[in-house]
Amino acid sequence: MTEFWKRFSKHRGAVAGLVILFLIVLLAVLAPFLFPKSPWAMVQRPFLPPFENATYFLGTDTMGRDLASGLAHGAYVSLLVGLVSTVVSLLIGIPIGALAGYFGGIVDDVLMRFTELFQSVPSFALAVVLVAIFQPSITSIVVAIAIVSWPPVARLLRGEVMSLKSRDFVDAAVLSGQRSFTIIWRQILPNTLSPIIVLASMMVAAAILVESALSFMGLGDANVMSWGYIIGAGRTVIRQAWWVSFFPGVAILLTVLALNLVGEGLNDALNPRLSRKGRQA
Amino acid sequence: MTRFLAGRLVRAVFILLVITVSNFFLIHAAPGDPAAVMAGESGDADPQFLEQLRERFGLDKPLYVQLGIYVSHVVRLDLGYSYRQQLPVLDLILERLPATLLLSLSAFAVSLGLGILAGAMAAARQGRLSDTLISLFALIFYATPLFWLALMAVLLFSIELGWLPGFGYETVGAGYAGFARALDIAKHLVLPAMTLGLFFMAVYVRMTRASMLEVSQMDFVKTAKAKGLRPRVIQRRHVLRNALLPVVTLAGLQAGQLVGGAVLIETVFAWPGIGRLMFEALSQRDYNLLLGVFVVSAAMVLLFNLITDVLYRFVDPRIRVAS
Amino acid sequence: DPVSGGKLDLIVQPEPPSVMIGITTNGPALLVGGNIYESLLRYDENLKPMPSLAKSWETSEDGLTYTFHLQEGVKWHDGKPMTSADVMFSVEDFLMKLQPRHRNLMSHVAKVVAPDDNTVVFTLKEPFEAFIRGFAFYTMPIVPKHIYEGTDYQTNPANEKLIGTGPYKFAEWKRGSYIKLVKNEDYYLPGKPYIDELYYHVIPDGASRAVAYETGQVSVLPGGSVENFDIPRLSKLANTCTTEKGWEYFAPLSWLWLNNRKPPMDNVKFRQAVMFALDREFAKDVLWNGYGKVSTGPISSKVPFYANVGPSYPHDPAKAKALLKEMGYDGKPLKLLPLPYGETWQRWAEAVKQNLADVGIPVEIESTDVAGWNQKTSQWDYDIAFTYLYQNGDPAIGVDRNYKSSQIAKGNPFNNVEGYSNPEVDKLFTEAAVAFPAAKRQELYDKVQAKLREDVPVAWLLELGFPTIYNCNVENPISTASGLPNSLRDAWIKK
Amino acid sequence: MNTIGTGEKPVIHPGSLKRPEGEPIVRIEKLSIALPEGADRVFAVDRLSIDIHPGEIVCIVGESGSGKSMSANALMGLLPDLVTVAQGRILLGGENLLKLSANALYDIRGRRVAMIFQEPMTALNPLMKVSAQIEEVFEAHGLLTTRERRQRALDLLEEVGLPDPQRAARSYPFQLSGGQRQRVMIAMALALEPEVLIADEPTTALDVTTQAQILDLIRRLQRTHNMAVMFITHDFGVVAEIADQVTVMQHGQVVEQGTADEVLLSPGHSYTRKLIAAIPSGMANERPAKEKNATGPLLHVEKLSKTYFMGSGLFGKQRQVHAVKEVSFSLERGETLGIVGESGSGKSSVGRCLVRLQDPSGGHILLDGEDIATLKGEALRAMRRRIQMVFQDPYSSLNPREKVGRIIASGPIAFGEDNAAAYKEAERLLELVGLDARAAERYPHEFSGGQRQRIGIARALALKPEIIVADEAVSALDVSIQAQVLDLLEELKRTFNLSLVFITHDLRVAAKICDRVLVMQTGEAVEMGSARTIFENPQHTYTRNLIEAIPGRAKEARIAALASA
Ligand SMILES: Nc1ncnc2c1ncn2[C@@H]1O[C@H](COP(=O)(O)OP(=O)(O)OP(=O)(O)O)[C@@H](O)[C@H]1O
Ligand SMILES: Nc1ncnc2c1ncn2[C@@H]1O[C@H](COP(=O)(O)OP(=O)(O)OP(=O)(O)O)[C@@H](O)[C@H]1O
Ligand SMILES: [Mg+2]
Ligand SMILES: [Mg+2]
Ligand code: NI
Repeated sequence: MTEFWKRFSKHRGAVAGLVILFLIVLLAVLAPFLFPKSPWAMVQRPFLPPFENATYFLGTDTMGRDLASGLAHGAYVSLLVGLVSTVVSLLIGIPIGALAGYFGGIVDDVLMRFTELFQSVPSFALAVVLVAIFQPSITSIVVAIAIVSWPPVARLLRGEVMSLKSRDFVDAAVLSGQRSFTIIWRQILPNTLSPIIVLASMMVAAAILVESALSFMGLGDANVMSWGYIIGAGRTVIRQAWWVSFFPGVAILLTVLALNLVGEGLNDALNPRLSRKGRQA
Repeated sequence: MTRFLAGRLVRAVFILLVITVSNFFLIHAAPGDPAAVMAGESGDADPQFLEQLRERFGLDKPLYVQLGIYVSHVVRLDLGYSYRQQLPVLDLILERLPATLLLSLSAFAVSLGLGILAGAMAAARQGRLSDTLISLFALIFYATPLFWLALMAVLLFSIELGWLPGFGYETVGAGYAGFARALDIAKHLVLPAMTLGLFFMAVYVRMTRASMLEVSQMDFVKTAKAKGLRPRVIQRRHVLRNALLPVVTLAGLQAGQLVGGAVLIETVFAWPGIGRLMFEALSQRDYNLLLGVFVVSAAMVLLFNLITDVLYRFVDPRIRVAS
Repeated sequence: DPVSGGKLDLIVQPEPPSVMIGITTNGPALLVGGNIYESLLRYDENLKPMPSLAKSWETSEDGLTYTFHLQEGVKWHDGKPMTSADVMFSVEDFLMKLQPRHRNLMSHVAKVVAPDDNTVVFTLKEPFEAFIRGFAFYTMPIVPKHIYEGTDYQTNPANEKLIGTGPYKFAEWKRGSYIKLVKNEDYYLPGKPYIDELYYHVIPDGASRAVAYETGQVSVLPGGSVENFDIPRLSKLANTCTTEKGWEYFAPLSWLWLNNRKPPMDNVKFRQAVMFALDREFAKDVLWNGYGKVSTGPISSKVPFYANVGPSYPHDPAKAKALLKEMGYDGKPLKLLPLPYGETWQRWAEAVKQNLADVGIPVEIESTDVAGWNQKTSQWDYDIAFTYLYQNGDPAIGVDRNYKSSQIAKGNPFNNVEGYSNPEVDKLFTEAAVAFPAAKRQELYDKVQAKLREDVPVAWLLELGFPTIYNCNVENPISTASGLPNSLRDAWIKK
Repeated sequence: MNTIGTGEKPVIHPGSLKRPEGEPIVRIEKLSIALPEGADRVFAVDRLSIDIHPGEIVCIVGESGSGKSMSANALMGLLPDLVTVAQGRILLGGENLLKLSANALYDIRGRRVAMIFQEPMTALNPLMKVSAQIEEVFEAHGLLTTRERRQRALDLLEEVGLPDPQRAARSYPFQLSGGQRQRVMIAMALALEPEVLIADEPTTALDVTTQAQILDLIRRLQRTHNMAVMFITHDFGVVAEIADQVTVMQHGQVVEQGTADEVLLSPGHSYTRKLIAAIPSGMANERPAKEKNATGPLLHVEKLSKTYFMGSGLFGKQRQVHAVKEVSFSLERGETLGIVGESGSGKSSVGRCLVRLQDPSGGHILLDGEDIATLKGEALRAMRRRIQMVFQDPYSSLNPREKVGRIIASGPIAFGEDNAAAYKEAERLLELVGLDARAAERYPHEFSGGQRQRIGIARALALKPEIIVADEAVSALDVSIQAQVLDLLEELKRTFNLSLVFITHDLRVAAKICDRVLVMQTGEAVEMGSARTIFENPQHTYTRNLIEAIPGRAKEARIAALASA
């Protein structure tokens, strides 16, 4: 673990990413204390430019709502959407990929055809349809994002499991009488952790973007303040009030950037190129 | 090869069929129907009017009968009639498909071309400033919401600078023909294709870079060095070619996705493609049209996957000879 | 002086499914189709009838007989002459089959006859003063008998190759891009129309539509085609004219349906509290950029028989709270269904939510798309829902349908969706519709307006204003109470 | 791995100083190569000095990680990133390579100094045809026309003895066998007739017969082209076979230097002596024949067959590989049966069928009379505790994410033992195989290869099996460690009265520990008998070839004789 941190901290970008991410999480957590008023409250004149009023230093939007408050509360929702949808798609993708990769044969065939089914429909289009059909709400958005983003997880995991399956320690586990599910759970899955973590960090980023895109298509949840919502709403007034969509844009950019940097750092730390590779068949 | 193609074809047909059926139920699960939408838009309706519409659209029949009718049409390559537009679905889609293909393929070319180029450059300069800058720029394009980027591009290039048209497929009513028309379309294409392309570029940059770095650790690269080859040749001939294999796989997956996935860009740039057609069909509950778009874009995905596989066989002799 | 020539680029948003306005009557279809098809009359901004296909008309003293004399030398776009037979076919057959609004109007008619090729006579069952305002281009478009008779109207190929009598002919429709109309050289008014070609561009994104205007690719932005927030900026651009005219016939009025069937909306005090809670001035000033007018009651001030009578509801949260307390409102959260027509409506829902929250009514916004909205409202599956409706020139045509208990019917969102039922109001509306002459109607409508304002069956919001923004080189784009849709025959472009 | 030297002085034999003719072509002087921070030691190579004369083969030997490859890479100017030369000189014909510009180095590589690598499987570009890869060498140095290059490539392929040069030239690497690929590598290295050839364990990955051919080839070519060769290996057999001069390295330092005879016959340094002592003698000891069990053999294998089907799928063509063809043998209680044969002869397939990691395609495997060849489900699982396996690769056979204790205990736990007892037992087993009980709390990567192999053995013992199948259990280990593990196995076998099936391609190892030996060729059992008869009186020509191919046999006999004296 310490070795891991050592390698991770060598990656300067990754550390910066982690710091940014930490700050954003902090902002999300502290939002209710920093900005106790509802972010929807119309508190000042509309289109108040940033840095003019000390209380509302980021200015206000089309309806005089405090942008800073929106950003802080939005951080929570955006991160939540990113995390939950990623977790859900991992929960779908990992079992499917693991079973397909481990058992092979018919199981693999069936599960992979099933996966292909989902990959054959353009994913954003499918997300749009799903949200429209189940009516926009934070739940349906999360579910839709999860549904369109699990296939790559399944594919990745299947590949990993297939290569791990041929490793001797899996054979050894078979010989020691462990049952298939124990083997998948104890021997194989822990070894797929690093590619999964790396992929997951990218998926969180992608989910935040998809949520904002859905908001833009008018498929956001109007009850929760998310970055996607602010940017989508601010986009129509971009000519009058650049700041409304600029700040959430920067927030998304930073978060996605941070997540990607962290992902890259994880990648480096988990797959050390420096250390000598053991002989592998 | 023929066996391989035949196998893939059978599989594709099967998948398309399953997609048709499952999407059929999915779409019908949405609240409201096309009759209600049309009634809503007309600003006036009575029960008789709705009855008429539903009967005309065949919505009065039980769902399984509707499904049966639809599937029996689809297997005969007939995607049915658009309730709303009163035109065959296939005609509507074919009218839009060229624009979509043009946009997505050029975006694809932009993203793949630039992505590989920049990725290779970054890998060759690993750890140096230019590497960091390339990766950072790629990431910024990736991390900026697409619609925001699109609008910025329009503001800059079409309003401020006036270099390029900000939306649309061609200059309406200009009466261009032949080369002039092609040029006109090309001008309109620049902004949407670039915006979409730059977004996807990031993925290729990263992938090419990572893959090149990985390949450059491989033994045969050392062999190449031992031969006395110059680094440039090694990078191009040995590293890049091998590094491109995973990129090709991903590209294949993505090329197909682009066809129906450019809804956002098509909306912002008023590009008359099928992504938008899908979205409109969706909000109008134009079931047949929506299903048709799905079937066609799924077919595109499958087609592109097939092309990738064939291409992959071409690039990687191991697979080519093995079959 | 008007000059001929030139081409005009407009926006049509969203892309209509068809522009055959005898069949499809949504806004965008009318915007285009209104130049192709005509009715017997047009209306000026005070809703006074003007000649269109009818050159002149008379009404009998008893208000029962309407005689129309048709223009001479009117030809269909395929060259065939237009006669009273076409009018008869449209009124008695085509529109009866396809248009609910027309069926409604015709319920007052005993018979229609055409004594000669140029005359049509309507005889009513009882006096119906509103009748004269039922001849708008979209309530009674005249369609060609020789094309449609004996065919399936819905699937007739002519729905794609439109044949009308209007000043412009259908030329081309590139779906997803534009619809093109060209000048009708054989138009019965010599010299008209002036403009050679009309292009209606389809641009799905509001911001892009604004850009289209700025870059000069489009020179007319019909009302509602750009987001309201953009209007002040666009109207300040060089050589740009703005007008609110051209919506008098439609007179769009927005309100919140309060589902009268469910508590607490079944309580009049609650409904009044909602009215007091709403900051409608804010909505007008901020969301609608000052366009439009705060509504006082069920009838728009642009429509005949409007009267400012009965209680009024300024923004007064304290009063709202007091009323809620008085009725013993339990703070049960309610669902709010916004109108899925773009950013402004979305913002408005958010503002209303905030207004209601301020007086202690917790509200959750239920997002949905157009189809979902239609489904939910027409099935009465909502607590509070946004809507706006056209009043179509007369309370008897466009207003009473929203309040009469006979109009309570599941399945469509253009009747008494709120489920308000008051025999007194029913009676007043029914009498007012057929009262004769106008003064008598006014009296009855005054009463009903006062009663409704007291009862607040729905929470009226704004008389919407949809300014048209256009390049000042375009002269006379709006010449009737229906604005751009009816039609561009008098418009011309300054050289 | 082991503790660093005892402070013992390096032994420099006179033969390394008095060389016959003139100037050396390569002179490495006090070369130190620094490893990046955080590596296992500061210098990969520490003050190394070697001379190589034209026409001379200098062998560098030493255990894994001793710095052999680093020295070679330094000479090529191909040190990995972050690894730098700290001091010293590398002179090629009097010119210091470390001072040369990058461009000058490109000119030298491949032309004056060429290199062959250990892994023939990965050292060729998988996407380029063989011919093109050879032609590239000429291209890199701007020599010849395209046509001539093609011709030369063909000639070279012929020279290195590829059976069908025309076909080989048109092939992709994956279409060639390991030995063939190594020949391609050699052809490539020889293309420009370099003055110096560096061979970094060029035969380690090959089976004995192929190894013998390749060694032969290198020596022949070296003579005809009068090249100086730097040959890296950890196998003293190979050293005995080809070396003129020998340098022994340990932990980056030279511990002994001299002519082949000096080092092999009178090793001066204790480390060298240890390495030499560890070489299995190649002489089979006479062992008392196991008394036959009254109830019949413990394991009886009858007409065992295994066929692999490949390239299937709905429409693909199917290909069959008959890996094992009707092999029969039996195993007594307490007996060690060796299975030998060249690579691909089906040894592992037999082993995997025995433990039922694979389903046999035909035949019977009778364990105490019960046929276990077709067991399924729970019955199969119950059988598993009776036959266990020790794997070849100590790196991939331990789950890197499980602690050693858990690795060993998981078998008993799977069979229902309670956790505490299983962990207790695991600790006992660790001590039994010569590790500390506290090792249970550590992860596999914290152990050396030999230690890991001990863990693997402990795991196999945990279920108290009657039979252990060891598939190349020591092949991946350095000779010195190999000996320790073999001893351990021998001892455990005796303690538990285990039966052992020992699969190996190393005949010397087989000779050392087996009672009886089964020789396999292309899936068939060609010969079977007591270890002694097989080695001293092989009947089958294939067996004879195998034994003949053991490198350095002649010299080895002498070494062995001296060692035992
Ligand atoms: N790329 C590298 N980066 C850092 N350290 C390395 C690298 N490669 C090898 N080392 C270290 O350098 C030392 C010498 O390694 P080298 O490869 O020369 O050993 P070797 O004698 O060739 O061993 P083997 O017989 O296993 O090939 C070892 O301690 C090893 O851990
Ligand atoms: N899983 C498999 N699928 C297909 N063919 C296989 C498989 N495993 C082994 N083979 C083939 O079966 C033959 C025998 O292989 P096996 O591994 O038993 O040989 P071996 O004697 O153990 O060789 P080595 O000494 O290289 O380990 C070879 O030709 C090999 O390519
Ligand atoms: Mg080495
Ligand atoms: Mg083997
Ligand atoms: Ni050591």
